[in-house]
Amino acid sequence: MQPGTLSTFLKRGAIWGFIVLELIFFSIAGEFLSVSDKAFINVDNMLLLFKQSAPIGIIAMGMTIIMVNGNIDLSVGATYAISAIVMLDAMTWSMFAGLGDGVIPVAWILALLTGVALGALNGLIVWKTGVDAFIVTLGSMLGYRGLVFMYNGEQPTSHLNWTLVDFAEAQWLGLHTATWFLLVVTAAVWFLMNKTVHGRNAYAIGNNRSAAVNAGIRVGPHMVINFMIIGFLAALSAVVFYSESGSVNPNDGELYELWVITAVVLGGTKLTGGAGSIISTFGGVLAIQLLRKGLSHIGADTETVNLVIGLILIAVLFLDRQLNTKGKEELKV
Amino acid sequence: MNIRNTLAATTAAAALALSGAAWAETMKIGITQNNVGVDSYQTTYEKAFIEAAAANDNVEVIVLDAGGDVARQIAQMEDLIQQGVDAIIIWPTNGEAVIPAVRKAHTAGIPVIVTNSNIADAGFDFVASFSGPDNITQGARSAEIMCDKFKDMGIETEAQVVHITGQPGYTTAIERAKGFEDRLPEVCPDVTIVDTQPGDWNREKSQKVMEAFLVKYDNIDGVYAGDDNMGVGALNAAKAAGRDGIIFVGATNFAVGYEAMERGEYWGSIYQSPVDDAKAALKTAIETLEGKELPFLNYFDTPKITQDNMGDYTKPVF
Amino acid sequence: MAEVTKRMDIGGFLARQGILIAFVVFMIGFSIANARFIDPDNIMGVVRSSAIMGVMALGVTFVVISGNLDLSVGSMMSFSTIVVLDLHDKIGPALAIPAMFALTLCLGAFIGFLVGYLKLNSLIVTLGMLSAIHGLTLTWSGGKNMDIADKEGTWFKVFGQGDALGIPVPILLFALLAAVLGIMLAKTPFGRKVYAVGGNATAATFSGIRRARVVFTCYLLSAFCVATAGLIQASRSLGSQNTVGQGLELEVLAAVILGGASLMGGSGTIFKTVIGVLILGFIQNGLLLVGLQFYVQFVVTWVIIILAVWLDIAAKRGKLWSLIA
Amino acid sequence: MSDLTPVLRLEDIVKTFPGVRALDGVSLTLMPGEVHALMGENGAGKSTLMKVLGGILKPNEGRILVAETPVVMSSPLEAKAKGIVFIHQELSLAEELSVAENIYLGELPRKRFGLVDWATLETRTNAILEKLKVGFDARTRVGDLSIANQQMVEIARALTVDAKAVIFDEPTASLTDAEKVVLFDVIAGLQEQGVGIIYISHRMEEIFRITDRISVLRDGSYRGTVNTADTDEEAVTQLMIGRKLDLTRNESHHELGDVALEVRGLCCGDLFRDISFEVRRGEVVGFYGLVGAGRTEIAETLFGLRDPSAGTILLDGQETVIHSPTDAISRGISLVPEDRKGQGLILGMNCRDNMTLPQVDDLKAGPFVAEGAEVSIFDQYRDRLDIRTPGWKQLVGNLSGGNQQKIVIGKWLSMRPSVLIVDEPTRGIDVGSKSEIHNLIRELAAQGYAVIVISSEMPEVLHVSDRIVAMYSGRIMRTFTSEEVTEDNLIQAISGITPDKAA
Repeated sequence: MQPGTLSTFLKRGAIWGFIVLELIFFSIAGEFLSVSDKAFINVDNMLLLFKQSAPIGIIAMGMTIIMVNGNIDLSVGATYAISAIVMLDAMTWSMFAGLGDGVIPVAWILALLTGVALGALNGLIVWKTGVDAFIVTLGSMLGYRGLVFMYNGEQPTSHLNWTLVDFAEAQWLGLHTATWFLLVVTAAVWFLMNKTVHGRNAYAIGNNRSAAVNAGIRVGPHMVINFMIIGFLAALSAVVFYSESGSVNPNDGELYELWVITAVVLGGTKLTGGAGSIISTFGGVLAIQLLRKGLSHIGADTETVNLVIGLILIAVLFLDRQLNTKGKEELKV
Repeated sequence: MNIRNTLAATTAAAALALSGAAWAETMKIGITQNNVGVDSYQTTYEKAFIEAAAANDNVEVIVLDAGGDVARQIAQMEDLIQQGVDAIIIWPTNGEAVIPAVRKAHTAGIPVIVTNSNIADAGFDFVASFSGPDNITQGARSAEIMCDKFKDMGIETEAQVVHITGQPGYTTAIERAKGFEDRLPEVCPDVTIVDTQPGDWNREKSQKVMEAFLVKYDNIDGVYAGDDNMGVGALNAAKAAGRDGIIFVGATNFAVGYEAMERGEYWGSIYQSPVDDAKAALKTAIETLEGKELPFLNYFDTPKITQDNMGDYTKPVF
Repeated sequence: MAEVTKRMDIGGFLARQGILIAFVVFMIGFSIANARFIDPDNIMGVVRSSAIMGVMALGVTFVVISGNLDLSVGSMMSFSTIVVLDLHDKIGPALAIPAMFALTLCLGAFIGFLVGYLKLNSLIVTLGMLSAIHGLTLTWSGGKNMDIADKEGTWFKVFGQGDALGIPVPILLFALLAAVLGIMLAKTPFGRKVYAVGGNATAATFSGIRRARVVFTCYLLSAFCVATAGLIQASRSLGSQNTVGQGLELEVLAAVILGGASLMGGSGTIFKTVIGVLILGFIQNGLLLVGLQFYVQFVVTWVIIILAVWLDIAAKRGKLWSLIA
Repeated sequence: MSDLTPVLRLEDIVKTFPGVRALDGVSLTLMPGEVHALMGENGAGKSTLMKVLGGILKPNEGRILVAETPVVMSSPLEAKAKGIVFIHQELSLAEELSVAENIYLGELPRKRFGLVDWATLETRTNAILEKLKVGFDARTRVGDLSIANQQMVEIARALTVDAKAVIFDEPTASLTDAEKVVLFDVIAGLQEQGVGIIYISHRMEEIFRITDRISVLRDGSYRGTVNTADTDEEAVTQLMIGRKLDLTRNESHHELGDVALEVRGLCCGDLFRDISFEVRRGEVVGFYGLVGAGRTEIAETLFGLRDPSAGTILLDGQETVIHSPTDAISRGISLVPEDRKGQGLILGMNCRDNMTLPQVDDLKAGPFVAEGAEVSIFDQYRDRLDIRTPGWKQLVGNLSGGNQQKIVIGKWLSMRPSVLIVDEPTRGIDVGSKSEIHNLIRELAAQGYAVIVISSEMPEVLHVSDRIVAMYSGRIMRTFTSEEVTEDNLIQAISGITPDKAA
């Protein structure tokens, strides 16, 4: 074992420790405060936890890639809403009328393509203009939301297809459809980031962009691909979620970017890029959903939820920094 | 995986058995609200609901807030089902998106009561009953209030109206706008709606929108706002611009609107009490659990309130 | 060669002043589309209603130049508005105003402490505070609207509705604060240090500048501006919802970015931020007057932000397209 | 060397930027098995030439021939594919990635579907690492390595392909002497395989030790190529800057004043232990040692950037505690830091503002900054240090390295410190500016400043110091006066060999 392994373990494991703390706290607090007779750590409840983590979790996997790559994407919430609209609306288009339930995969593909296209647009702007991704996606967060409203005014877009709902609500081997999607996406993104040349190059670019350029890595295309991936995942998240719910409000997905970034940062991904782990992001997503679930389990009211979530975010950031300091002799800059 | 499956099955069975047995003791009722904290109507509703439940020894409530997020609301429905409550009250964030979640509760044998704004027809099969105001009627009534006033003033043939709607995408906003825009041409066919913009349930936003309207249109005779907060915002803009004689009609009579009516600056609104709304929802839930026969739609009355009849109503508490 | 240089310079000038030019083009465009747009009353009205967002943008400019972000301003503005309105009826406006400023400055100091002294990432800290302060506001108000009982009699309304020398007080406050903060940033040692800390925090520390103190002060200034905005807001409508400032943080950030401040820190000016604020205000107003739907405004803002920033950095690197391989 | 075909030939390369002719007809021929030094002052066009060669810039005129075939290169990757490898001066490593991934950055071995072939990657990497005799393996995270080891990773990149030509850009800047020996072995190995090597360095002793020929650039134009064996330092210097340089050891002495700074038993965690020394007014004390020996950390502690875990610091005989740079500055200590761009300057700020930054609080007219006073300070030090800039409004990011360094020195001189610490004052600076800065340091001491010079270059330390403190692994091994020091005993001291053992 090399020196520093323990502290590395602590750093990497911090999020799981936090999850365990949450479980213990809410189990005990639930005994006193909860109306329900059910224990907090109940198999069904934990299965639900995974399922409910899916909408944010699937996008968070994409955000991890983007942030490891040294960028950020604030437009995911809007992309999510547009893809949902495309999926639900496409099922009613007359040109697909003859397909019956065969329209479902067509609608899915259209939605996913929409997400990929919007992501590609962001990526191309970042690449070609050289404007910081934060600004580009802050802009498209507004712009894409504008497109959402253009599509159907202020009306929700709805199409309830019970075949689809049954599929989305199904449980295979005990896990919900959404959970399967989340797990498969997590595994796929983990594989992408750790096993493929593209993934390793994404780390290299986020770590030291000029080094990557000097080594002949084409930074631009990698960034565009990553934006396309997050666009795809935002759309996939919409596909999974709206297959079950069947109706999208034009303001759906608002603030998702913030929750997603929070989950990713809780998982230890650096905002400066270059470092981050998919598995820890998964932990970050679970931690947030657990916090929400736990607070509602013990019956916290709206103001407390807001206050607690905000302060915990800061506290975790603080703890993470404490774990990473080198002690007293550290350079004070 | 198999073990987990069996486990899940047994707990589910236990949950069902339990919910049946828990009857005699207390009723556990869960509620998931739309977005508490976004306006004082919902906050007052939440507080009134908790108070009403506390007053009844046989009832325990779990109060949840979806924060305007459909995904979170569906998650809360699932949590409530999982926790084995006896009945669920839902204030939908989206009248269609929650239908599958409502069906889930229905399948689990938990009656669902929809409150405040109804879900779409497709979900009626899975709902025990609805309790709340009729937002389309409210919009229609606002149109009538405005039209009557125009007739009094004798300008029903030429009046121009601007319309400030609630937050885009909210069912309540959509229904009220629909009610108003469908009804107005029926009662006052010659009145024109010259412009419509959203005010996001926000007084400040509405004030900005109204400022632009005032610049753009020399003749504005009436303003319909999706609630009184926005109505008062528009009123503030008109006052600042020194434009008198505009008829302001809103909905959901907030204290601030009531006061403006007292001052004679604001013509009328729809009297809708969040306290009544909350009590009605709880009552409907309890009666459903007690097995009483209820009509499917339990609208509580939301009467017109204008400067003429405001003495009949107490000042809203929110 | 000389000719080439000259042409380059004109191009460079155009690009550097891109935001001003865009401003002028917009004003002309909207004026043609609707003559009422350049009506003095309308212009005054737009500036007045932009003043609240503008005042907040002044403070955020300091924070951004020092190399940080502040996403909590909207939520904090709701807090100050609710607090001052609540206290107005309880302890009177003369005490309510300083009390509100003190409380808001405490929030600013807390953020400044976390970002400055504890060196936590400002994006996450202010994101957390956005949520936490909203919780505080709801706790304070019990979630209810806050309204002043006597709306006619109070002198408190002067900040939002009054006029002085024929100019609305919000505009005067905005102008005054912009002038003071503009000079502070451009001409005082503190301003110089803000640029230094944002330009290269390590080098600033090696030059004996106390980074933590500078960052802390920037957040205090930001909170002061937020409190002023809250005061104008409260006085303008004499009543408020808990969510009055919701979403303003992004609008403010957009204005500051439009003004050309780099999110990396170290560049930007108060004057440019004011231009950014006015552009956003006039776009909103102009699109309303032209009769376009509100969502068109979203799309237009998107395009403008990206074009403005793009031109700005293109001028700096001397090439339109980025150098990224 | 033989009369084989050249591996690489540049023919009349011209590169212009708006208003500047950066390269003006440069030609260079690299033979197989040759170590070819490329020298020139900062701004002479070396890096532009290398960028042209690497495909980062396109030349306006001229040709590049690899093995006598004209080529057009559009990216570093393409250059590498043609057998031309760059070893960059500034570390360009991704710290979070493994050694193997860094060495094969940009060309990880692939399997199907874009997967990384980890097995091949590790085998190949370990083979290279074995040649370099380093103490880490392919899986080590680069961020966990010392700076010197990171430099070795950088160098390992040259060995990944069948290189025809390898270009080393200041490879020894942060290497220890032991590692330099390994590097020179590697170069010799490449040489034997017939690889041509372009070696860029400002360090004359290295140039004369390992190169065969020297080509010199000045102001973007080619000044000629000489056989190393047929020339000497003076001639090369003259070729580079057009005048002679004083490269003697420091023998001038002036009156020493009182003790300005005394340090007793200073410790800081694992960084350094039990450090005691004193510096008098008028004296230059050189700190010599390997990178990582703790010299910079001592300076940072004196400047209040680190908290010592034990020991005392006395200024003018008074015991002081220094908590922050602000404290240090108010007590008359100035530090010219090691990393000019990272720690010394705010590149986006103009020259004047950078120079007056530490005293901006004192230059006030009412509440405002007294800009007139600032300009006069700038003018004074521009003249005194001969800083070449179009005016104070120039952004320091646009100045050459030497002028940037002078701005940093000017910044601290204008504070009139009693103790001036300069850390690596001439790193990456050309010969001409180097000697100017050395003379300046001597002059400052003569004026009564107490000066500490930290340097990794032996000629520099020998040239400027009155006394030399030799450090090894966080400890002071020995202190030499300029009379008793020799290159041999100095090297022994910094390698951890005590006089007893050596004897």
